[in-house]
Amino acid sequence: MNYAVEIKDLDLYFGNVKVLQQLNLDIYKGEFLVLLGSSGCGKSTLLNCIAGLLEVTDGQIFIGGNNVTWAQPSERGIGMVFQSYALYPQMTVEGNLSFGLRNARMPRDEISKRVSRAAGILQIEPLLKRKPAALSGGQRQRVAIGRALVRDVDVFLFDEPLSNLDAKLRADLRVEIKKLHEQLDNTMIYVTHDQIEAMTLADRIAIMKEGKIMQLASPNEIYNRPRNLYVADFIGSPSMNFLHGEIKDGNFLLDGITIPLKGYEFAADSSQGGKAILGLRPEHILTGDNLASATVRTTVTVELVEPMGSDTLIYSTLAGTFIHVRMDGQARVSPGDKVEIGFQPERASLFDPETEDRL
Amino acid sequence: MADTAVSTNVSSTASLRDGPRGPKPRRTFSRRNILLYGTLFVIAVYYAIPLYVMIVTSLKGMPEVRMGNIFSPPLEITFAPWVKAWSQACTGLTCKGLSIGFWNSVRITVPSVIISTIIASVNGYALANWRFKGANVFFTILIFGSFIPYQVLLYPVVILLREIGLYGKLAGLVIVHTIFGMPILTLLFRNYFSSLPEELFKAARVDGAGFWGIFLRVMLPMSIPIFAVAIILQVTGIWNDFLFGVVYTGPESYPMTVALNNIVNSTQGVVEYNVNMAATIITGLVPLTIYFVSGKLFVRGIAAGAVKG
Amino acid sequence: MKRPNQLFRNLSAKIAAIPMIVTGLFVFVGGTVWTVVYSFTKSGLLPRLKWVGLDQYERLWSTKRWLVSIENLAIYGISMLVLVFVIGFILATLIDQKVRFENAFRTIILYPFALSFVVTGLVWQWILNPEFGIQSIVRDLGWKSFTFDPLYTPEIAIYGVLIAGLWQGSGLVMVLMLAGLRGIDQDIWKAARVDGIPAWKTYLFIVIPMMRPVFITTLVLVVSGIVKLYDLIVAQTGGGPGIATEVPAKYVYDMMFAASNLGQGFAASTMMLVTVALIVIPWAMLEFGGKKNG
Amino acid sequence: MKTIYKLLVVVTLICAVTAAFAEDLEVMHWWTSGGEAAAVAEFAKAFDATGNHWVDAAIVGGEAARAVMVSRITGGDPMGAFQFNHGRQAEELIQAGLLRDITDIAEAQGWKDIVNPPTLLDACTVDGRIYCAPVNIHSWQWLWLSHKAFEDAGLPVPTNWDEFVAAAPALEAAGKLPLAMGQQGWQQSGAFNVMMATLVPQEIYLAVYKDKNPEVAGGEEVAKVFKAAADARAMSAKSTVQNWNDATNLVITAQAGGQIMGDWAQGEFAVAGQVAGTDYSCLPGLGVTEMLDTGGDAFYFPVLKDEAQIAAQGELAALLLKPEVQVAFNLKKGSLPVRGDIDMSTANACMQKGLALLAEGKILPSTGQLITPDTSNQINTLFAEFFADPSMTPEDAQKQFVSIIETAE
Repeated sequence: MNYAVEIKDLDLYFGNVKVLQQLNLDIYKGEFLVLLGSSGCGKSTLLNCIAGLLEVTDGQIFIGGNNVTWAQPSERGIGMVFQSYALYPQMTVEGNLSFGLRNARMPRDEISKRVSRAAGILQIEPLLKRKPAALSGGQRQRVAIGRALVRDVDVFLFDEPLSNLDAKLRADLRVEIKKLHEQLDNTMIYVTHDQIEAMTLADRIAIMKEGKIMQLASPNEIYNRPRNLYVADFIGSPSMNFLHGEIKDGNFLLDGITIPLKGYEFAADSSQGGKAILGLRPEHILTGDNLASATVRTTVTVELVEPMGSDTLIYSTLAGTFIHVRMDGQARVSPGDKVEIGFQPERASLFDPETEDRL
Repeated sequence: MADTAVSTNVSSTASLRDGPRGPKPRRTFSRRNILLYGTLFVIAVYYAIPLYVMIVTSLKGMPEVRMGNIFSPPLEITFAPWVKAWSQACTGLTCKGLSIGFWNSVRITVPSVIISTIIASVNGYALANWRFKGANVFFTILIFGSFIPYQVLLYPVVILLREIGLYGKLAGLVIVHTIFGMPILTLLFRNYFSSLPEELFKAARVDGAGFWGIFLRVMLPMSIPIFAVAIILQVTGIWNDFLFGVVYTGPESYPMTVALNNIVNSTQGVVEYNVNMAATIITGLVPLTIYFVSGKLFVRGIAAGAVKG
Repeated sequence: MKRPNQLFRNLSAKIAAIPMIVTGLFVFVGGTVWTVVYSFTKSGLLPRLKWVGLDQYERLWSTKRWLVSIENLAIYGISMLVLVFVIGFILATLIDQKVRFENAFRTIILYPFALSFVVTGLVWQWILNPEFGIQSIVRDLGWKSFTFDPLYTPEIAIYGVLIAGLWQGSGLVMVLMLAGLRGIDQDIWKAARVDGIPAWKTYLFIVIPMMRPVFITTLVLVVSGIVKLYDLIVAQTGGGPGIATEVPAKYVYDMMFAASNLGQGFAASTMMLVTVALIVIPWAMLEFGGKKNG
Repeated sequence: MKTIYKLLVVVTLICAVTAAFAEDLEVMHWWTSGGEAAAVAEFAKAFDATGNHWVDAAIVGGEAARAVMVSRITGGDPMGAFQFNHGRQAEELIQAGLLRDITDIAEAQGWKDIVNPPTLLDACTVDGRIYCAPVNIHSWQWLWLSHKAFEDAGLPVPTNWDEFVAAAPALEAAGKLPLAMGQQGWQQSGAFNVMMATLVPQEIYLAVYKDKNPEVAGGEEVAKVFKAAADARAMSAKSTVQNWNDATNLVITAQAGGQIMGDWAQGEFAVAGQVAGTDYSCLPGLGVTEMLDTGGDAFYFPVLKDEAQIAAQGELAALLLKPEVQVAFNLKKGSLPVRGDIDMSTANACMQKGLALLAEGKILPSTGQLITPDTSNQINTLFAEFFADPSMTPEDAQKQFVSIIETAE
């Protein structure tokens, strides 16, 4: 039994609205799983179902091998961290950490042991006597994590924990959560709409859309081999360029340009050809010195340039489609220039325009 | 940790195992529900009974009122008490029922609501967006004014009205309602205008609009909801007023509440409870209608009126 | 370029604020000062500046009716405050349990608030009338010795008024409390559930302390309503039986307009003002003291 | 255009008519019970007959009405005329110059010679000028008894207060309320004053109210009156009605044995079609000391500016004491006329009794003429409390009474 959380055929309806449908998800022990998706995709709802804060319409939930479908949240062996921190405002930090334990009639010394351990891990000892109102956003979120920590549970649930913080703090805390995970080695399920958080933190990412999991895989896999158009479009910034064309005899035909698909790993047997969409990440369009490794080359006219320091984005039109290309930060281009670009078919993605699935 | 590169087949159906599944079964008649709905039901009855008694009694004839109990439904429905309450009930020599009071109340309420809302909205706008020197002092005075017991100001206002020659006239009462409604309404509008994005105001100023231009063309169109709230607040408040009506108007311009109290307490011979009840319902009809029709807005109105200070 | 005259800056805004300034200064400040000043005079039917020092206050505090009025207001006020809060909060929590027909329940509980005190007073006068109200109904059902006639028993008459007052006012408190409850971050509830804290404890130790602003607003609102208590008494009991349900506001009115003793009425209303000030000023300090707030 | 033109014509017409003669005069009063309303209608009829128009402004309850009248007069919105109890209520208004001096009308009509008793006109006179027109004499000292109630209880109709008190238990046994009493201070203190005027020697009444002698007020004799008031309290313990006419109605319908109330109660009996002597009895002076006070109503006229209104005021003032008006009004109202020179033979038995007493000069000043409204308000409050609270002993009440009299002016 190496699953920490198993979700089986989960349905959740709010009235007639089907928020989650026939959802299955198994999460390994010690895994850091991120539920990623735009708002309304059901990711938070799923987390709430796991926590027992929402009653499921059908299906089962197992945590640590126990069927907890009907169990109270506090009985499920989970700790949860909320976006708004949800600290009890009139209690001190210590009170916040210990309230649940005191309520469970845990012995006093055990409580203080756990509180000081959590405070130690999160480095919030100096704050213990303060009230939440006297803390910064980052400190509050640490306390909120601490509240989950003292519960001494195997599964941690994070509901967009960093969304209320500014960019700098978010990055800092992200690293800390990652460290925390390595230190504690317990299972973490983390909901976010931020792909950077997802990519950096996750062992596996579950990308959700309309109550369904679109793809469940490692960040690397999701980035390189998106399973469908939605995932491909969702991950990456700026997002993938999509070029509409046709597959014929092992080549992708694009408005006069022929791109041989040799080296491309087809996901399904779809060599017979037909209409297709070629997806190219801006950073996978080669320019300048890298052009050497490209199998196909063409020339486009630069329309707009966005220098970003580390790299430069250029906008152009290829085969009637607006595309963006990521160039070296030191590249000197200006609108009107002709630039030669090239592709590597093995780094591209192909999608069926009908099913939107990866070919 | 498992091989993270393997993507799980998402759409496949995992086999369910034994044990709990789906929602935790709940009896419809759980103890909690019986307690909850039972309590709510009893409470609802307590709140609903007076209205029920009023309606039922007002539809009975006098003989039935005398013999029956107040909770039994009428054996024979008659609208005569309503007619009488509306147009025939007497106070002294005048037997024109509540209709006069009703029209008086309309005549008092309509201009009072309009004027007080206009003045308060302009006040609130000036306070929220223009912040001239001393504005806060006046605003604080105004807010404290809302806590002064009316009795303290009762007589000074008599003098004030006498000095401007409006004592005992409808216009006088309109002024009184405008004055006493001002604190809450001003606060309401000030808070609302403060909540609008300031950029809007700044943009309008850059575009060269003046005080009134911004108010009429930028602010007003955006404040329909708060106007609705203010109007609901004022209509019910002014319609239900008794004290000011008694003190600042004469019998020929008594508002409906005062007329009701007079009719009910001016008995000649037998007390006609059915007529009294009908009169009471008629008096409450306007605010009740507003309440039932505007529903959510009414709730917002009182909540907004409540956040004074 | 010459700096424009300070006085004419924002001129339109100042002009627009004239009604407010006039009301604030003339009516609220001026009126209050006027009343306080004349409370030290021997004004009868008409106001006269004939100084009598504290005579009016001495008489006021040695008048039984005033003492009874104060006592009644205290009884009514404290009971009303406690009960309206308890009832309002309980109702709000009941309704907050995601009950079915929530709108219907809320409508029924709140509608009395739309009615005037005059209507409220009259209705409850009838329902509490021993001859055909609740008492007679229960007696007709067979319990012959049942007695429930608060409005005709001086010792408890004020509680008869309280019943009506609660009926009219608790819906408002419920709505405010409900708004307060709904305004509480849902995550707090979730956190408490994950912590395994039972609902009643969550209400008591977490939610209620969080609703302090709503409680204070409601408190101020209810208190200022209590001090103004007048219409309800006039319509329901007329101050009777005897002087059992007299209240300060009615004393003021009767002194001014029926007894032709304005000075006495002014003294009594000044005392009412003092009472309100004792409640409002500490609240205002609490509310605005810390932060600069216009 | 057409409508505006029409409107103009109408407005002009109305203006012309008004200016010519018919003047609307607003008359304010608190005569709202059945008998009272019928009586005041007589005035209205007579006044309308002069070509003017009586605009009736009735307000329920004397106290509320007085409040409105005073605040309208002092508030600068005076009505044309208003009813008041003559006595000290109007003193301050007169001193403030708000009321019209009608001495010229009084002299032209020769009121000095016809008003009887002359004290009535004295009550209208301040510094030798006359400010009001007395319209009737009301006396408080009457006990009204229902024949049927006593019949039902198998008792003879009492002839005085003591017999009535003695009959109370039997009445109660028969399911009757012995004494009907409206639960309002003025009615209760009124009943007390009646007892003070009739159950103990007359000097006591004058010593207390006229001389404001606290020793007498705290003395033996007044203590007796308080004991009697306690009896009345016990007899009226189950009386829950508020208005005096509701109480009178209990007597009319034989639900109650009797009521202490002024002679205006007679109007209610008349409206109900009851006949004095057969359906009900009236005992002046509670059947103990046949003595009546001469309170009553008077009309005052605020100072106005509008000439036409002033003229209309004059017409009304003159009309109020006209013999035929006096007869018609007082018959309906159940009060005694203010002039002794008119034919009241159509009056019923009760009124005849009153007229006889008046003729004999067995009269007292009314409390309203002796004490200020403030004092009487205090006394009202005291008795409202006394009657509502059976635990309040007569001694306690008397103590408070003494302190009121001490501070009275």
